[in-house]
Amino acid sequence: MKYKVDEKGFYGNFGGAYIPEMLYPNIDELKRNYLKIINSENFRKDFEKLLSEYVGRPTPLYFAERLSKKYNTKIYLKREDLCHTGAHKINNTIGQILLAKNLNKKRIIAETGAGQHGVATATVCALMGIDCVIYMGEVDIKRQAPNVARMKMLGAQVRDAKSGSKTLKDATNEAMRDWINNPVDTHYIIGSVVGPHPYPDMVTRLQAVISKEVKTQLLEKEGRDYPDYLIACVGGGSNAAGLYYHYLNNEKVKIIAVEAAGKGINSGESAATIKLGKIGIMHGSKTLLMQNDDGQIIEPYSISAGLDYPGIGPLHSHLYETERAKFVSVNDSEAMDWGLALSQIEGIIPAIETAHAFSILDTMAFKKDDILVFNCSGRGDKDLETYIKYFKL
Amino acid sequence: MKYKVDEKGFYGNFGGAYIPEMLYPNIDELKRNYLKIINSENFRKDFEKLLSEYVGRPTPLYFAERLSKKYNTKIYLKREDLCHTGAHKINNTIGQILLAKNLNKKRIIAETGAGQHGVATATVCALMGIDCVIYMGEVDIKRQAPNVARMKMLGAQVRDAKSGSKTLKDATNEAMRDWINNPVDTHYIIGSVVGPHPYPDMVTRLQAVISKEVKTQLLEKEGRDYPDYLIACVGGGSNAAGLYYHYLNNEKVKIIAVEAAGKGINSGESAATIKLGKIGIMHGSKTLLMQNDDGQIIEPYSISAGLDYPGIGPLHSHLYETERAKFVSVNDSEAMDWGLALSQIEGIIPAIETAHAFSILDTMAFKKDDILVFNCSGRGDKDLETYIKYFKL
Amino acid sequence: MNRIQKKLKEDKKILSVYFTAGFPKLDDTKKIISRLEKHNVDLIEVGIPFSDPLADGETIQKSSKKAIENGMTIRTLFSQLKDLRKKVKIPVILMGYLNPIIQFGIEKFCVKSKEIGIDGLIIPDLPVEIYIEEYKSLFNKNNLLNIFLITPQTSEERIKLIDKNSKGFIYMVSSSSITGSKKNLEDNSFKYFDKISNMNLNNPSIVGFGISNRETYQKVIEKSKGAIVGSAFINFIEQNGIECIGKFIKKFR
Amino acid sequence: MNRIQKKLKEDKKILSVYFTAGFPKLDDTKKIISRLEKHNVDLIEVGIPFSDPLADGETIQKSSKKAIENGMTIRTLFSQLKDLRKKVKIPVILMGYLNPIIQFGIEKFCVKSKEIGIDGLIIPDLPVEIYIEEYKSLFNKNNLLNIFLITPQTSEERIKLIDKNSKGFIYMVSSSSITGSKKNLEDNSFKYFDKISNMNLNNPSIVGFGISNRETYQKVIEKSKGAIVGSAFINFIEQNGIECIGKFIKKFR
Ligand SMILES: Cc1ncc(COP(=O)(O)O)c(C=O)c1O
Ligand SMILES: Cc1ncc(COP(=O)(O)O)c(C=O)c1O
Repeated sequence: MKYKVDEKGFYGNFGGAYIPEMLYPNIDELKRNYLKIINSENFRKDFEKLLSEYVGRPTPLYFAERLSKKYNTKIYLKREDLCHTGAHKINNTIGQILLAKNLNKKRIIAETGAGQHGVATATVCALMGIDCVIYMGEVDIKRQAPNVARMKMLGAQVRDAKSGSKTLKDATNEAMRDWINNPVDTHYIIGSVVGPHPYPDMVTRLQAVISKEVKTQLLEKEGRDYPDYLIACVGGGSNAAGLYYHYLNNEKVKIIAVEAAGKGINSGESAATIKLGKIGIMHGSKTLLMQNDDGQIIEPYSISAGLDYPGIGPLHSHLYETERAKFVSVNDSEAMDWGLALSQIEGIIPAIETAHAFSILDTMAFKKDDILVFNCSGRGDKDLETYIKYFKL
Repeated sequence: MKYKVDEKGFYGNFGGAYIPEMLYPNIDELKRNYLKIINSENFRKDFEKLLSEYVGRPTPLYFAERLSKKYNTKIYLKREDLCHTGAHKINNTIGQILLAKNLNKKRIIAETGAGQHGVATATVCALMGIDCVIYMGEVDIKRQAPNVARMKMLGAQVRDAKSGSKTLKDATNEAMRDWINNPVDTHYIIGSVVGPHPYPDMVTRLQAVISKEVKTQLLEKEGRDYPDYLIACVGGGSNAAGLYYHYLNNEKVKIIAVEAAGKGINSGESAATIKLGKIGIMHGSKTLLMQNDDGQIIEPYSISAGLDYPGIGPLHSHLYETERAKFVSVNDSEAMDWGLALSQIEGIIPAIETAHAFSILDTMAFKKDDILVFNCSGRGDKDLETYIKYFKL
Repeated sequence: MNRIQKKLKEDKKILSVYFTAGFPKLDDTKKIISRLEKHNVDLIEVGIPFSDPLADGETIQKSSKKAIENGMTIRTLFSQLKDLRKKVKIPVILMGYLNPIIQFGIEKFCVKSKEIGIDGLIIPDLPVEIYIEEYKSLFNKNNLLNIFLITPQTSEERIKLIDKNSKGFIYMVSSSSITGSKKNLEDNSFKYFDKISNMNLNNPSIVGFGISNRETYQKVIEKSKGAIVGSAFINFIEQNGIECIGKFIKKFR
Repeated sequence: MNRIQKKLKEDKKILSVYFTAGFPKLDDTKKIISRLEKHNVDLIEVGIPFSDPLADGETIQKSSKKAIENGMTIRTLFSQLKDLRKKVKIPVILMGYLNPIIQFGIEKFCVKSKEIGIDGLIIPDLPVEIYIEEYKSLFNKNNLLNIFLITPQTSEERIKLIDKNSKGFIYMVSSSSITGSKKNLEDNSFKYFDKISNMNLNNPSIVGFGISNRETYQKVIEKSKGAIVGSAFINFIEQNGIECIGKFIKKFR
């Protein structure tokens, strides 16, 4: 199991828990309990029940007929966009809210970029009747207004992160500061496979339901339980981790991760962590980071708020270093064009994050009977304004 | 089967096909073919496949624990809000697009109020690569902007209906005029159980998948396949018809339909067709209508664009006349409060249409072990601006 | 014999004019009728305005809206036309959607129409089957001819059914379209006119929809008993008022 | 013996001051150090600015941002402090997050620090376990004391582990909070100070976070070896400049 986290929280050279002492009790409590809890029968029962009755799982594995025809290969979409609240993010928040209840926490905090994780967190807090505070960068609050509205409808308090680039990274800092200030009764629901151990592993396990379902569904549709390619966009990397998880040790499956190149790798406005990053430590984790020579984190840029993050989960750094996954970076304009294309070819308006993944169809060649599974990580409702402005629709 | 449509297209005193001769060939073609097609094995196979792989059916029947506790009864939500595109409307459009293909139609038109049906239609047209024109009242275009954006993303042409009250009724007139002008290659996908026969029956049958699933799901959860109460909001009545369908002849099941009273039944600004309507003929159907003494249709009003219709499907007029269903009308303010309440109690932001249904919890008494099934007909993403403004969030 | 039937017996082509009652002004109805007769129009169709005229184009929609705002109702129309037959000799047809008529009361509507001297009815959303079953005998009793529409899409079988149930003329819709929506007649409209004329129906046909000038009128009457002008007339009186109706009619013959 | 250890041996309470290198102006670093020493501060913590200082409150965040904009880097800092020990006698500690240090090169960082005469390091995001495994021997080799933080939530067991691995003092965070976030110390902070003092640790404790005036300083040093002032000092020099640092120090003792 060379892609599993080790005892100390590392994936190869990446991971760990580089946290200030103030966070130690919280992280330690989690570390000591998370596996016990999420492997317990009670948790599994509650988790699966909520996933099925509340979230709407299993999400379909949809054979995209017109797209397949156009690219002369077999394309499946894993429809995480159909999850309650509109993205894969809720798989994780359902799991963590159950865990938080188990740990007797009375208050939830979270960071959010695109707002999907914020909405997913606010949703499970409403469901459980627990107080909820969401940190969101000022810039993201503006560009993802519908999700801000949703969080408020759900009764969450949305606090604007005014530091740094005022996007996801800064919202994460703010959330961690809140946690430092409220170490006893608060649980911090991180929204991706980032942050200190055990978060990357915990979130990966909760998102792993995606690949678990893909296995069953592919077997049913194709008579074999694995595809030739798995493709997902990577912000922090949670939807990707969830899609890859059960296939990591199956070397027959080629793994492709797509990150956001913003205005272009060399434009100075990008979020292509793998292409531009060096190993470093941020948000409690050792991983690849966009940073300058002095070790200051570079403010990332992507048209999609959910990929606008200068780091990447340590699992993904490891998949890159070991060459288990191929990393590709995609410009804003290619992603936007794919947002429109998927809408008009398949009637599915994807989140701009999600749209990035499809660009590989233009740059890689696939065989006629290759089976590709794309993670359709979220729907584009939150991005309508960006789409409309961009395409002048 | 006293709630089934008869040979001539009537439910008791209501229904029929009061259409101008220009529409006769279209309607006749449909009438002669719809049952044959939708009962054919090929259709069922394609329909069920798309519903399952594309739409995400079966939608969950979710036991709302906190809501049940609060009202001391057993409340289930049928989660049509989890359907692809966010409402039950797509059940119908998937069916009709397959039918249109079967009839060799090359172009689709539709009317829309809330935009949900427009989006659902634009979606299936994109999926099938068929041209699509959507008529929408000017007023609705403004208040349901996100859905207009979605239709455009999906490649549909949105035409504003400028006549009359510039809402759903007028969009329907415009669509019918388009159909008159394009009688050969165009199929008109009506979005509710309204219009001339065979639309009410056809749309009901396509939406009936809702109650079909409820039966199976209730049996699994409660050991019996029927509830004590079925509750749905009624605009034209399609989500309600779909929820009621398989229970119409089971007198143990009490049926409640909730319509929009706008600013109040007697305010002059309302869409409470049953309360205020008299029998009449509009959009090709004999049914209850809001009209003045001269037979002019009254411009309805509701804060929810999807209920803002002065008529009601003929099935529902019949259910009312025969007292099979109890009709309740609910003001804007009660509906809005329920939109917020459901968001904060269950983490589900409902469409304002949907929110109307829940108001009966405040006015009717239920027993502790009564089983209530609410149709959660759609999600509230399209209504965020209205909610935010209303509650000054 | 009904005035329509008599008129159709005459050896001449029919020019029929449609207008919406109560438009441009509420009490223009009678004045318009008088002037149309004075200028030798053969037949008049008086439209009863409806809020949701789904078979009508923009021009008639707008005139209907205005007429309703002006206060036009069936009651008002009947009282305006009380003394119609003191002066007017040509056939007059009422055209309107079913709903206002039903609300007024179908029986009362027929009786009143007969009293006043109305000769026929055009009810676009009353299909022939429902007519036969529910309305025919009542209309007959009141000597009201029901006029049915046919279109290029209407099947031969159905045309025969309509012909069988008609006693005046058949309203031959020029093309598949709502009123006023096409600027010119299409070539295949004429093929369709020929087809109908070759069917040797019992009732003559009069062409409606899209007749807007002398050219279309002349072409159409070669193939039929006459033509109906609607939207073009309404546009004219909206722009020029009702005084110079004669000028409009002269544009046709 | 390290300067910190010597200082701690003195029979007096410690006043330690934190400031961010390169703030308010890039070359203020040395001037501030000199003035602090002149005004009898016992110990100085020089903050290396980082873009994402997650344990710091608004004041220090802002000063770090400004310092980075001013051009402060580890390289620059080391060159500014090149001749530190020509004048400055009191212990100087560098405080900074791990990432900039790693990018500079951890070994080079330690060697440079020793060369200059740095006495200790505070690296908030370096937990004791990783310290022991990867950093301890390197720090020891360069005579750099690593200072660990503890909080009211730190378990006794862990405090003992930290104590065992400390050779200077323990940085006792006054309450569970980020720097500068609380106006006053809470009552149970004092219970916690008592608890620590009753544990009879090998290393003395110095209290940080929330020390902003004479009152808090005096209360705190009753229970500990001393106190660290950070945000309050940064606020002061931001508002008053660095000339009148003496006035600020006199507010404490
Ligand atoms: C739809 C969608 N996809 C992908 C992402 C990126 O996150 P991750 O890489 O953790 O899946 C986001 C983040 O908000 C998202 O909303
Ligand atoms: C979510 C939702 N519910 C209900 C309705 C009302 O339509 P119907 O009564 O046909 O279900 C609409 C119409 O747009 C809708 O969007």
